[in-house]
This record gives sequence, C-alpha cells and structure tokens, in this order.
Amino acid sequence: MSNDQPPGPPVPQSPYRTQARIGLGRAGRGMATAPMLAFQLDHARARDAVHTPLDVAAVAAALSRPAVVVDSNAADRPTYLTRPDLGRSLAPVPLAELTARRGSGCDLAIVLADGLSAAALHAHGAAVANGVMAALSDWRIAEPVIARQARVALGDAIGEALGAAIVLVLIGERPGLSAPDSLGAYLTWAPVTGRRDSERNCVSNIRPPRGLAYADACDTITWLLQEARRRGGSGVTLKDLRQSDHPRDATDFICNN
Amino acid sequence: MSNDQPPGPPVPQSPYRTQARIGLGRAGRGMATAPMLAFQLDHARARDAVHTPLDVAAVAAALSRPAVVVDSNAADRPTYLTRPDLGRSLAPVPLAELTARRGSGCDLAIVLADGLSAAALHAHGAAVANGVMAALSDWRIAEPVIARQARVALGDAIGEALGAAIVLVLIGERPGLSAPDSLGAYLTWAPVTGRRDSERNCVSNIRPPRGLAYADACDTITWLLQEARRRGGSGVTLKDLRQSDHPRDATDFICNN
Amino acid sequence: MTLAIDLLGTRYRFAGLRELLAAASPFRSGDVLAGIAARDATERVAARYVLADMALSTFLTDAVIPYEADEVTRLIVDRHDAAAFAPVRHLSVGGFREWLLADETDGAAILAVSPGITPEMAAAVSKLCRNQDLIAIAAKIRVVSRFRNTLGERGTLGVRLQPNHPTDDPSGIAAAILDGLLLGCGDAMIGINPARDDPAGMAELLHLIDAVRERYVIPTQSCVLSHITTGIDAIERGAPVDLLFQSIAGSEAANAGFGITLALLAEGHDAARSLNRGSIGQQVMYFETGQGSALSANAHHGVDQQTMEARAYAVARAFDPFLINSVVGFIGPEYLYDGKQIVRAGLEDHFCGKLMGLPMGVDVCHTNHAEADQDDMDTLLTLLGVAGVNFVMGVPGSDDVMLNYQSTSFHDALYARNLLGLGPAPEFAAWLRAMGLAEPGGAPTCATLAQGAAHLPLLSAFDGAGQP
Amino acid sequence: MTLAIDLLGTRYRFAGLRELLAAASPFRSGDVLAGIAARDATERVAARYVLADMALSTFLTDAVIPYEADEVTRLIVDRHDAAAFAPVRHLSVGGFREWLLADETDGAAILAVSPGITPEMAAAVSKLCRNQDLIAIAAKIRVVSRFRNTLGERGTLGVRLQPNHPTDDPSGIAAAILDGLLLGCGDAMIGINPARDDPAGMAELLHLIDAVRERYVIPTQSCVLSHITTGIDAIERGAPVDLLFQSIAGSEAANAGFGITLALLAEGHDAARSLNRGSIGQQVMYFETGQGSALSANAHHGVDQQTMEARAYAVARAFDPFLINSVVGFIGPEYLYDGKQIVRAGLEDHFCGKLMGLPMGVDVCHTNHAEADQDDMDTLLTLLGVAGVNFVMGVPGSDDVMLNYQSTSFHDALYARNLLGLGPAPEFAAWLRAMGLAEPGGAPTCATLAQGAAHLPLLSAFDGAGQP
Ligand code: B12
Ligand code: B12
Repeated sequence: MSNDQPPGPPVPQSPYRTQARIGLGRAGRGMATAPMLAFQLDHARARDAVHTPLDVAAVAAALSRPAVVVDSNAADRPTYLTRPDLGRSLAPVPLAELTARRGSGCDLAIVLADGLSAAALHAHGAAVANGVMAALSDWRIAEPVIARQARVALGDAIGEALGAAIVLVLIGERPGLSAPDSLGAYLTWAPVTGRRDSERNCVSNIRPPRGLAYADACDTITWLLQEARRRGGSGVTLKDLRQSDHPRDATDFICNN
Repeated sequence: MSNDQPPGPPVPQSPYRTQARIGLGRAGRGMATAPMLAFQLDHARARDAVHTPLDVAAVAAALSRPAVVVDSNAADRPTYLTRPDLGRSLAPVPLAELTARRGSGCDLAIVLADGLSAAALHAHGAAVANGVMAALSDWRIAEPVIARQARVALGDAIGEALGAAIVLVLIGERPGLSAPDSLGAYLTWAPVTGRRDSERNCVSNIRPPRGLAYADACDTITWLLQEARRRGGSGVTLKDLRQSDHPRDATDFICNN
Repeated sequence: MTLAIDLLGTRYRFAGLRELLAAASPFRSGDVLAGIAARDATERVAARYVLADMALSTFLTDAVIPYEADEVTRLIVDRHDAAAFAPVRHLSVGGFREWLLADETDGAAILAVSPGITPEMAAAVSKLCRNQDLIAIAAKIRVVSRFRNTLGERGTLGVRLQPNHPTDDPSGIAAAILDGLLLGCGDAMIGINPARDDPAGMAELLHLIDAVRERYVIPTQSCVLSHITTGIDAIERGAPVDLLFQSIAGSEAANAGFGITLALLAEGHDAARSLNRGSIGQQVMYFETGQGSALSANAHHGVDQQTMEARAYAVARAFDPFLINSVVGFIGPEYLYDGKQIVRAGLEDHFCGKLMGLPMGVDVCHTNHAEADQDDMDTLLTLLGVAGVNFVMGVPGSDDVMLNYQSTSFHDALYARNLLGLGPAPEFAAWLRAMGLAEPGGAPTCATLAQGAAHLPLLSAFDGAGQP
Repeated sequence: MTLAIDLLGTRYRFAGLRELLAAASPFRSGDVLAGIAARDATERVAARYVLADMALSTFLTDAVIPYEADEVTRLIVDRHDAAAFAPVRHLSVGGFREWLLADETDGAAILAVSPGITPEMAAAVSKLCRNQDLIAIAAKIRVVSRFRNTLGERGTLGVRLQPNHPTDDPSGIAAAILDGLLLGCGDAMIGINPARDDPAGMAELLHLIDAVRERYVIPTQSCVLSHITTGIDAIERGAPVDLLFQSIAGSEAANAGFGITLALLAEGHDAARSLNRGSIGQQVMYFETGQGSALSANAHHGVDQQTMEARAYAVARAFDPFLINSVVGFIGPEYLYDGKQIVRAGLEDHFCGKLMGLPMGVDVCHTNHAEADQDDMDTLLTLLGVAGVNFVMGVPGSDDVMLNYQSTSFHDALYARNLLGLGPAPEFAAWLRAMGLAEPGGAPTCATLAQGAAHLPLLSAFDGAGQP
C-alpha cells in the first residue's frame, strides 16, 4: 500500500451553492467508501462539539459590554443532556444575583447560552449580541448574561429576574454534521417562567459564511424586537413581513434553458 | 375488566417430561400473549438472579466441614461481568492466606464459587460438596473454599496455593430462564494458573428435581476424580465410560406404536 | 377498577390507566425524565399482565386526559366509531394482540376496525407487542393515499426529498433536488424546511419546486414546512401550496405550545383543499409528530410519551392526511436515549399509525447528542422497509445541513428498495423510466451529478455559480 | 509499511495490521477487555481511513498471527487460492467494499473470488461496512449445502431444531422434537447438546433421533454436540452419526483450549464421511463459533475478536461443512455487551462467513447477564432473514433449559419465514405437506401439541408419563 498521500476527509469542492452532501457517487445502491468515512469522521467531531465546554472568558471578552455569568440547574453535561427541565431553570445563586440587579427593569435582556454547541457561541455569539446592542442604542438593555448548560427557556427565568420587557436568547443549536457551530436566536415578549414556544420567535442557522450573515441576522432580530414591542407580543402571530412586496421570482433561478 | 382472578405466570402443567416451553400455542405465526408475558417475567427474574449476592454464612453453615472464604480480584458484580480475567485471579490477601494453609498439600481442594448464580450455590453447593467429601473419606481433602465473584479458572489459583493434586470447582452456571439455580462442577488435575478448559472435566446442570440429582452428580464426580487420579490427568481424553456397556435402546422410548 | 397483580410475592398496584400504560412501556429516557417509568423490570411485566387482561373497551370509558380539559380527548371520544369497533369490542388487550396476529386477520379486516381503535388502544396493544409483532402486524396493513400520485401500495416505498438549506438559497436547494431525483427520490413529496418563517420566503420556495415540477411534469407534490399560520397566509396570497404542513402533538396544551388548535388545523385543511391542486386525489395535509414533543412542552399530563404520540395520530386522522411522519429520533436523547430506544419507538409509531388507518412514514433519524449511529439507522430502515412503511426521508448524504440531524439518504432509499424489491409510487416510477433516469430494475442511470445535470438541466442557471 | 494518518490536526499511528484492525472495529466490550479497542471515535475513523486505502493483498504478506507460531495461519496461507483472488487483487480494502456492493457484482462473482479471500480480508472489509452493507452484500450470496436435504437456496430459511434437556431425558427430548416438527422446524438438523459427555449417552441420543427420522422418513440430519473426541469414539462404536460437531476458534492456541487440532478435525471428518450416511450430499461437518472464544481462552494474540472469528471460518472452510453456526450472543456481556453489539456482530459473522463461501447460520441469542432482550433478537432475526441467512435456531419458547440462554423459538422461525416469504429446505417442505403438518402457505396445521401428538404419534410411549 502507498501511504505517501495520507487520505483524509474529502474537501468539499461542489460547484453548487450548498454544503449539502450531493453528488456523492454510488457503490451499487450504497454509499461510496470515501464519503461514508467522511460522514463517520464528521459524526465523531459533531459528537465532540456537544461536549465542548463554554469558554466564558472568551465570550465575555468579545462583548462590547461587561457580562454577568449564570448557571442553570444542570450541573454537568450528562445531566444537561438528559434533564432539559434543569437546563430551563436558574440555579439559586445566580437567580438571587440577577434579581438584585433588576432595578427598574429594562427593555431588553440578552442571554448568550451554550445550548448544545458552545462552539456556536464562541464563533458567533458576541458578534450578534454586539450588533443588536448597537442597532438598538436607544433601548435600555441589561448587561448581557452568559449562561452555562442552558436551554432556550432559561431566558424566561433570566428575563423575569431582570424585569425585562423582552428577552433575546442567543443559543448554540444542536451541532450538525456539517454545521457544528450554528447559532439560534429566540426572542420572547414579557418573559416569565412557563412561556410556550409558540410565544417566541426564532431566527436560526446564524453561521456565516455558510449560514445566515451577521448583518442579516441582526436586521431580522431587531425588526422582530421592534415589532414585538410595537404590538406588545411575540410568537406565531408575529411574522417577518419585510420582503413580502418584492419576492424573487424563483423561476429565474431554474429551468431557464 | 375483571380482576378477581389476577393473572400470573402460568404454572407449567405439561404432561411431558421436560421443562422446555413446548405446546405454547400460537397467535398467527407469533407467540400467544400469556406465554410471551411468562417469558418476560422469567427474564426479569433471571436477570435478578445474576445480581443476587452470595450468602456466605448460609453456605458455610450447610457444609459438613468449616470453610475458608476468598475473593477474586473482581471487586463487584459489574466488574465481574465485564472482567472475567479478574474473576479468575485471587485477591492478594486470600492468596497469602491460602498459601499459609498449604502445609504438605492435599489430594483434593473443593471450591464453592458463586459464578453467575449465587442461587445455585445456595440451593445445591453444600449438598454436592458434602456428598463428595463423604464418598472420598480416604482422601486428604483441604478445608472447602467459598469463593466470591469467581470464575471456573479461579480454582486453578486456589488449588495451586493449597498444593492440591486436583481441584473441584462447584459453580453457579449462568441463570437460565427456567433454571436460575443450576450448578456446574469442573475438575482439574494438577491445578495451576493457566490451565486450559480442555484440561478439565465438567458435570453440569446439577439441580434436582429438574436437573441432575445429587446422588448421580456425586457418583459421576467421584468416578471422574478417581479416574483422574488413576491416570494422572483430566480433560478431553478422560471420558465417563461407566454406562458404555448397557446403553438404553432409544427406540424403546419412541415410535413403538 | 382494581389495577393490581401479585407477582413473585409482591403486589403491584397501578393508580390508573395512565400509570398502567406508562409502567407497561419499554424502558425509555423520556418516561424516566417524566418520572412515570416502571421502577424495575418486574413492575414493567406486572403492568403488562394487568394490561393484557384488561378489556379493550375500558379505554372508551376511562380517558387518560379528562374530556373536559382537552380537545384532543374530545376529538377521540366524539369521533369513535362504535360500529367499526364491534368486531373487537369483546376482546381484552392481550386478546386484541392475538387477533391482530391471527392468520385469519388480514389488512382489510384491521382497516375495517381501525375507526374504532382509539390511540390509547393502539398504544396499549403496542406495549404488549415484541418488535416482531409490531413488524408482522404493520406489514399486513397498507394505507394508500393520493394527491398527484399513489402512495402506499404494496411493493412501494416512497421517499420525501428534503433539500434543506441554511439560508434557503434557491440554487443550493435546486441542486439538492436534482441530486435526489437522479437517485429516484421525491415521490412522497419534495418538502423543504425553510430556515426562515416568513410568508414571502415560503412562497418563493413553493414557486421554485412548482417550476421544477411543472417543467419536467413530475408526478409528485410539494410542501414547505412553515408554521401553518404562515401556510394559510401563503395560500391567501396565491402561493402554489400542494400539501399544507404542521407539527402536531397529542394534547391541547402541547398543540398550544406549537401555536395551533384543532380549529386552526381545520381552517388550514379547508384552505388547502380549496386550491384543488391534486390531480388524482385531494389528501392535502402533511403532519409531523415525534415522541417527546408533549413532554418537552410540559403538556403530557403524566401520560407516557408513546401514548401521547398515538394521540397525535388521532389529530392527524381527523384531517385525512396525504402523509404523516414520525420524526422518531429528531429531538434527542432526553426522550429516546440510544439506538435501541429509537428503533423500538420507530416500530411502535409506524405500527400505531397504521393500526389507526394512517399513511404512515418514519423519519429514521438521530441527532449528534444521542447514543446512536448509522448502524442503528440501517437497522431501523430495514425493519421498517419489511414492515411496509409508506415512506422515509431522502436527505443528501444523510446530513441535514439546516436542521442539524442525520436522516436516511437517497442512497439509503436505493438500498432499501433494491434489497426488498420495492419501487417508488407507480406514477413516479413511470416518470423516472420515461425520463431515462432509472433502469427497469430501479438503478439510477446517471453516474455523476454533472451527468445528471446535463440530462435534467434544472440547474443550468447556476453553472459556474461558484462556491456555496 | 506506514500505518498512519493525520486527521483533524492529530497524527494517528498504528503499530501493525493487528492494531489497525482492532482500532477499526466497532466499539465492542471484548476488544475493550483485551485492551485493543480504539481509544475514541476519531481514532476508530482514522483506522478505517488507513484500512480503506490499504491494498487487499497486504494481508497475503503480513499475518496477524505468525505463520511459524500458528497452524491456523499456516492453513490460511497455504490454502490461499491466488487464481480465484486475481479479479480483486488490485483493489484496496475500500475498493473491495465498493466492488462487493456494485450492481455488476453478483453472488456468483463473489463466490468465485471467495477461495482467494482470507479471513483477515473478510474481517477488514466488514469493518468498513455499515449494517446495510453487511446485509446487502450477504443477500447476494447463496451457499447451498447437501446431506439429506438441500439447504441454503434462495427463498429458504432453515431451522436447527434444538430439543435440549438438562438430564438428556429421551422422553423430554422427543416431546421437544415433536413440538418443533409440528411448527415446521428441523430442516437444518435436529441437533441436541447433551448435558453429559460420555460416548454411551451420545449414542443413545443419536439412536433416538435416528429412530424418529427413519420412522417418519424425515428428510433431515441429526447431530449430537459432544466433543469431537467423543463423536469419533461413537462412530467407532457404530453409532449413527450424521453430522459430526465441534466448536472451533481462530488460533491454534484457542483450539487447544477446546482440546482440538486441525489433524483431529481431519480425523473426525474422515471418520464421519466413512459412514456415507448422506443421501444427496456428503457434507458431514457441523461447526460452532462465536466472537470472544479465543480471548476467553487467552489465545487471541492481540487480535480483535471479530478477526479471530473470521479466522475460525478458515478452519471451517477446510472441512467443507454442511453448516456453520455463529452462536453470536452466547457467551456473554464481556464480549458483546448489549443488543447493539450482538446485532452488529451477528451481521458481521454472517457476512464474513458468506464471503468466505460458507453455509452460514446464526444462533440469534442472548444470555441473562447481557443487556439484551427479545426485541433485540427480533431485530437481528429479521435483518438476518433479509440478508439470507442459511438457518437459525429453533428452541422451544426461546428458552434453552440446559444451556441456559435464550435463542430464537419455533415461533420466531414461523414469523420470519411468513414475513419474508421463505420456506424450509424444499425436501423438508414437501415432507411437511405430505404428512399434513403444514398448509401450502406454511401455516402449521396442528393447533395444539396434543393434536400433533395424535397426528405424529412419536410420543405414544410416554402418554401419561407424568410430570417432568
Ligand atoms: C429541535 C427542534 C424542534 C423540536 C423542539 C423540541 C425540543 N425539545 O427540542 C420540535 C420538533 C418540537 C420543533 C417544533 C417546531 N419547530 Co423546530 N426546530 C428544532 C431544531 C431542529 C433545533 C433547535 C435547537 O437546536 N435548539 C437549541 C436547544 C439548546 O434549545 P432547547 O431549549 O433545547 O429547545 C427549544 C428550542 O429548540 C425551541 N424551538 C424549536 N423549534 C422552534 C421553533 C420556533 C419558531 C420557536 C419559537 C422555538 C422553537 O423549542 C425547544 C423547547 O423549548 C431547529 C433547527 C435549528 N437549526 O436550530 C428547528 C427550528 C427552530 N424549528 C422550526 C419550526 C418552524 C418549528 C415549528 C414551528 C414547526 C411547525 N410548523 O409546527 C414547530 C413548533 C415550534 C413551537 N412553536 O413550539 C424552525 C424555525 C423557523 C423560524 N425561523 O421560525 C427551525 C429553525 C427549523 C426549520 N427551519 O424548520 N422544533
Ligand atoms: C458458556 C459455555 C461455553 C463457552 C465458554 C466460554 C466462556 N468464556 O464462558 C464456550 C462457547 C466457549 C464453550 C465451549 C465448549 N463447551 Co461449553 N458451555 C458453556 C455453558 C453454556 C455455560 C457455562 C457456565 O455458565 N459457566 C459458569 C461460569 C461462571 O464459568 P466461567 O468461568 O465464566 O466459564 C468457563 C466455563 O464455562 C468453561 N467451560 C465452558 N464449557 C466447558 C466445557 C467443558 C467440557 C469444560 C471442561 C469447561 C467448559 O469455560 C469457561 C472459561 O473458562 C455450559 C452449560 C451450562 N449449563 O453450564 C456449557 C457446557 C459446560 N459446555 C459444554 C461443552 C461440551 C463444550 C465444548 C466441549 C463443546 C465442543 N465440542 O467443543 C466446548 C469446549 C469447552 C472447552 N473444553 O474449552 C458442555 C459440557 C458437557 C460435559 N459434561 O462435559 C456444557 C455443559 C453444555 C453442553 N451440554 O453442551 N462453552
């Protein structure tokens, strides 16, 4: 055997505008060996991503404002994975600490949560948070909160403690095979423990260059935040209507041969 | 629903001379519900049997001679199950203790080992050991050894330490669905760590009334022990030849209609 | 009603049907999380003994979630078809299992009683079934549905082509659609989960699929999986909605967590039917479900997750869906911990869905935080293929780059079809042959994507469009 | 030869073929016990990358156990058929996998190269195969064997009837045989594990089966699974030995632990053939194997248990067996921890055996100390049925009352045959019909054992024989 050119994960060189695993070739009706192994390697890597701990200092350092750090009631990763209920509630000490900071409340609380991918927060958390804070310079925004072992709904407890009108949770989405660092943004009007997911809005797949760009993400998030404030509510009835008047004609993109 | 007659595991009432699950009836090509549930119940019970700890005092009390108690290097049941190597070697303290008792050696060492079913040892261990000791009253037999978390091959280490010419290991066979308490007897000439299984003989399924009776088991074991001593060896070349001259004619048992 | 039994010297008591069903369930992380799982293996068997002897009709009088408190319960009770139920009403749950297994009971007989089977009955009998029973019984039942093609006939295995993209890029999506079509997938539907949730974006994607479909006269249907409110909005704006999608769950409260009610589903159903877009049928709804969603919304009322899942099928059944899909390993290990639990749950869901008369598909999938891998997926896919599942997913290379989970690939579908001698929906199979995309045996004709792109030039606008 | 690769910034090195094969194996308790498993998931994938690129012919020059030290290695090397190997000798292991999967490669093509495939090659390629590959490739290959009937043809699934008894009671054994025959089982053989190991007892049991077989002219073969030395002894004493049994393993030392050598096997083979008892064929050997037996005897030489298992098939292959059986979950959790590992190992063993040209069966089984249950067994049975396994076990109610483990039941065999449209060996199927024991569709005709006993009165001597 020759080992001069050690094999490795194939570099995606698709001419198509997608990271999806297309054009893989077949071995009979099965997968060819190379893409099968690439899949297995990415699977090993994505499983590691789930367990990478959050580097709180790095995230804090990248933020334009000093941050508060809190923990959920899920003490460690195995607990976090099997007890989402604990990941949704604040540990006693941070709860007291946040309540103490509440003052007269605020217009917006921003939570940077590890979720299922600390890597997502490392890569994109501060950029999005800073962008939103810059865009809403006239809002009263509480000091950003960095949350460990957190689920989306932990934002309700945090927002409630801080007396926030809206809470925005930037959270690591579960790592995918090709997307180990994708960030999701969830916003909830009048946060209080027990809110339903139907009462939130979501902007997902923030991970430039393959996913949503920071500018687009911040635009959408701030539009949704302002609209939620205007209507006094968030959730399924609140839709992003900005593009409705100039849809791209999809047939331009295909079949024009 | 009626609950006056609570259902329970069906009592085997086969007119046939076997505990095997025959004549169960079908549901289509599948198993009827009652025997399927009986199977599941027995499975739960057999799994418990694996984890039942050995009652050393009870076994010792039932023996006709005082016993020594030893442990293998497998500290607990989960370790025992996944580390057979540890179950085959003596923990340091008992090793030293047995070596101290060695004296001028002996003709036979008897080990009562929990194996995979302490229940088997509880039920049948002392009866068989006492039977063998009584039958071989002219042999120099060491004090019986009760061994916890033991594999068959632990007998080699014990026999070696005690300077025994032969070791007889009475051990709990893995619990079956209908046989949670079956005892196996393994005898090895010139025991020393590293003996192969081909150098032993085995008498299995001792569990009256469904399995081998004590008297038959003791007869076979003592015959094999004497024969091993006579030939100076045990294992595949040593066969139980006692019945060879008067085989039952199997056709008597069947088809004579 | 006394729910108790003496076993091995211990008396096992169950407070009610809910507790009994939960204890009779196979070991499952979600039920442990909910605190309702059997304490040990013996208690589990005890619950099954009690369940086996219980009259099937008990479920008609004793609801696991009160009638007054829950519109899903009301739906189940009010729509129960007593006439259909008659042939099995005298049976115990254990007897019902035997009836389902009996050689004399064929698929037609089961579908005839199906309107009389409540989700709780289906869940209960599934808890008495070994994997082989779940497979053998489901394999008897074929549920056929129609929109622009015929799905679910014996000998077929449909595939939903799922060409998702993290920014909904039409060009990237079109490339994935092409890849799937070349590999014979897309008969169940071409269904995109949009990353965004805005009506304009939804309309754009619908037009995209519709243009492809019309240009190449593909006998299939499209779906964009936005929230149903967005879908209704899109219909009102004139977007070409074939199938209307919604995630559903088994209680009113869980559906509220999804932002839906039965009335909203009915409104959507009416709106989609009003478009009259089906050519050979008008089954217009596409639903997704999955064990754990109710518990995740804290809306499970102490009912085990598998029973809650079956209750979601009662919701689906009320709207005559074209397809329903249990996305079985989608959420994560807190509900289905490992491959074993996912495999079992997939078989249960398929079984219960079919027993309730639904055109059931399964998204054979896992996430990266679960203890599962492709071997487990191969196992479940093969078992479901044998059990006669209506359709599975086709995701490029198994990797959904937007939803971040692993499902079955186009290749997996080829594998299953070839191994088990199954084909796509007949109209779609004819189209593949007519387009020269598949050999008579089903083997794809194009070896590479480039070759396929030349053959089926739906990507020409993007030639040389550069890196993603 | 450098066995190394850089992946994700780490250099992974493997000291030799042995280490590479071990690291490339799926996670398995036995390899962990042996201290040779991959340290983590990434190292496992790294090993597979290296393996995929390695030339298949490497295994011809580099032995995992030295030639000088081991007669099994000598057997493998000396019997290698270079001409048969030629069509694949240029391939890498990864390329070999693709060749096996290719539509152009049918079962005949695989069987043609099979004499050129060493066990290490089979093991290596299996480590690159997902479960679906193991199934799809094996399903192509049919290996047919003959003694008194024809086993292994497409469309068939054989069953070994295993009527064991803790005291070898002839009456109890006969009852279990009757039960199995009534349920259509016993075509692969009627094979008893005797509780005792004495030549007289063995002869008695052989006469028992032979009497039943001759009385009812059953086209099947018998086997009593004593040690081969006892079997040879019995042959010398004139006992009616159809198939001669022995457990085998993949190294000389492991075989020594079983008290056998290749010479002893050859002696037994000659002795059994000399009886000339087969009617349509003279394949007289029956072998059992199972992952972990070499390690259990501390005779694995640092080789992973799956490769050791494949080496046992090289031993089997040398003696043209009628059947070979991987007793896959038999030993316990120290080698195969749970259902997932048992399922995977069962598929691997079946695949490697078929690839090496053997009439492969699998004892789908588990013990009570393993983390497995009947759901896992149903899963593996179904997968193997689809993969075309030659035969499985038939044990009354799945419970072997002598060996203390759970295998597939007569009912399980009925399930698998019915679901997958398979039948017994053709001669046996014809016999079942002729005796009125099975309907044309395969359904048993006798509903109860009593009814069957009247129909096939091989138990009349025991009527009213009382409690066991
Ligand atoms: C897992 C998941 C679900 C699960 C959530 C259950 C659970 N316990 O995790 C289920 C299957 C129930 C689900 C349902 C829906 N989902 Co969803 N979901 C996801 C997914 C794949 C991962 C989310 C994640 O990683 N969260 C991070 C972890 C750490 O958070 P968590 O606290 O554990 O989980 C919470 C969130 O995931 C949240 N959530 C999940 N989906 C959605 C959707 C919306 C709109 C909101 C506000 C919240 C929300 O619910 C969970 C429980 O509180 C994302 C895709 C992605 N790339 O992120 C889509 C995604 C977020 N969902 C989406 C949609 C559309 C839905 C539905 C509205 C579909 C429908 N028509 O009914 C429903 C309803 C959601 C609701 N309102 O309750 C869209 C959102 C699009 C958008 N921009 O608004 C996404 C981006 C996928 C997509 N493109 O289709 N979903
Ligand atoms: C498990 C098992 C095996 C495993 C052992 C591997 C292992 N690591 O456990 C395997 C599959 C390798 C095996 C092989 C054989 N076995 Co075995 N085996 C059993 C079984 C089912 C359970 C044993 C048990 O529970 N042991 C208790 C635990 C705690 O002990 P352990 O230390 O973990 O395991 C050791 C013993 O099991 C021992 N052992 C296992 N089988 C045999 C057979 C003989 C003759 C001897 C001396 C030792 C021996 O080897 C193990 C490792 O040291 C028994 C049936 C029963 N009801 O007991 C049959 C049984 C003991 N085996 C039997 C036979 C015949 C064999 C073989 C000789 C078959 C053959 N023709 O090759 C071979 C070779 C054994 C040898 N000489 O090495 C017969 C013995 C009949 C007799 N009275 O002599 C029994 C009773 C089953 C039967 N009736 O067929 N066996």
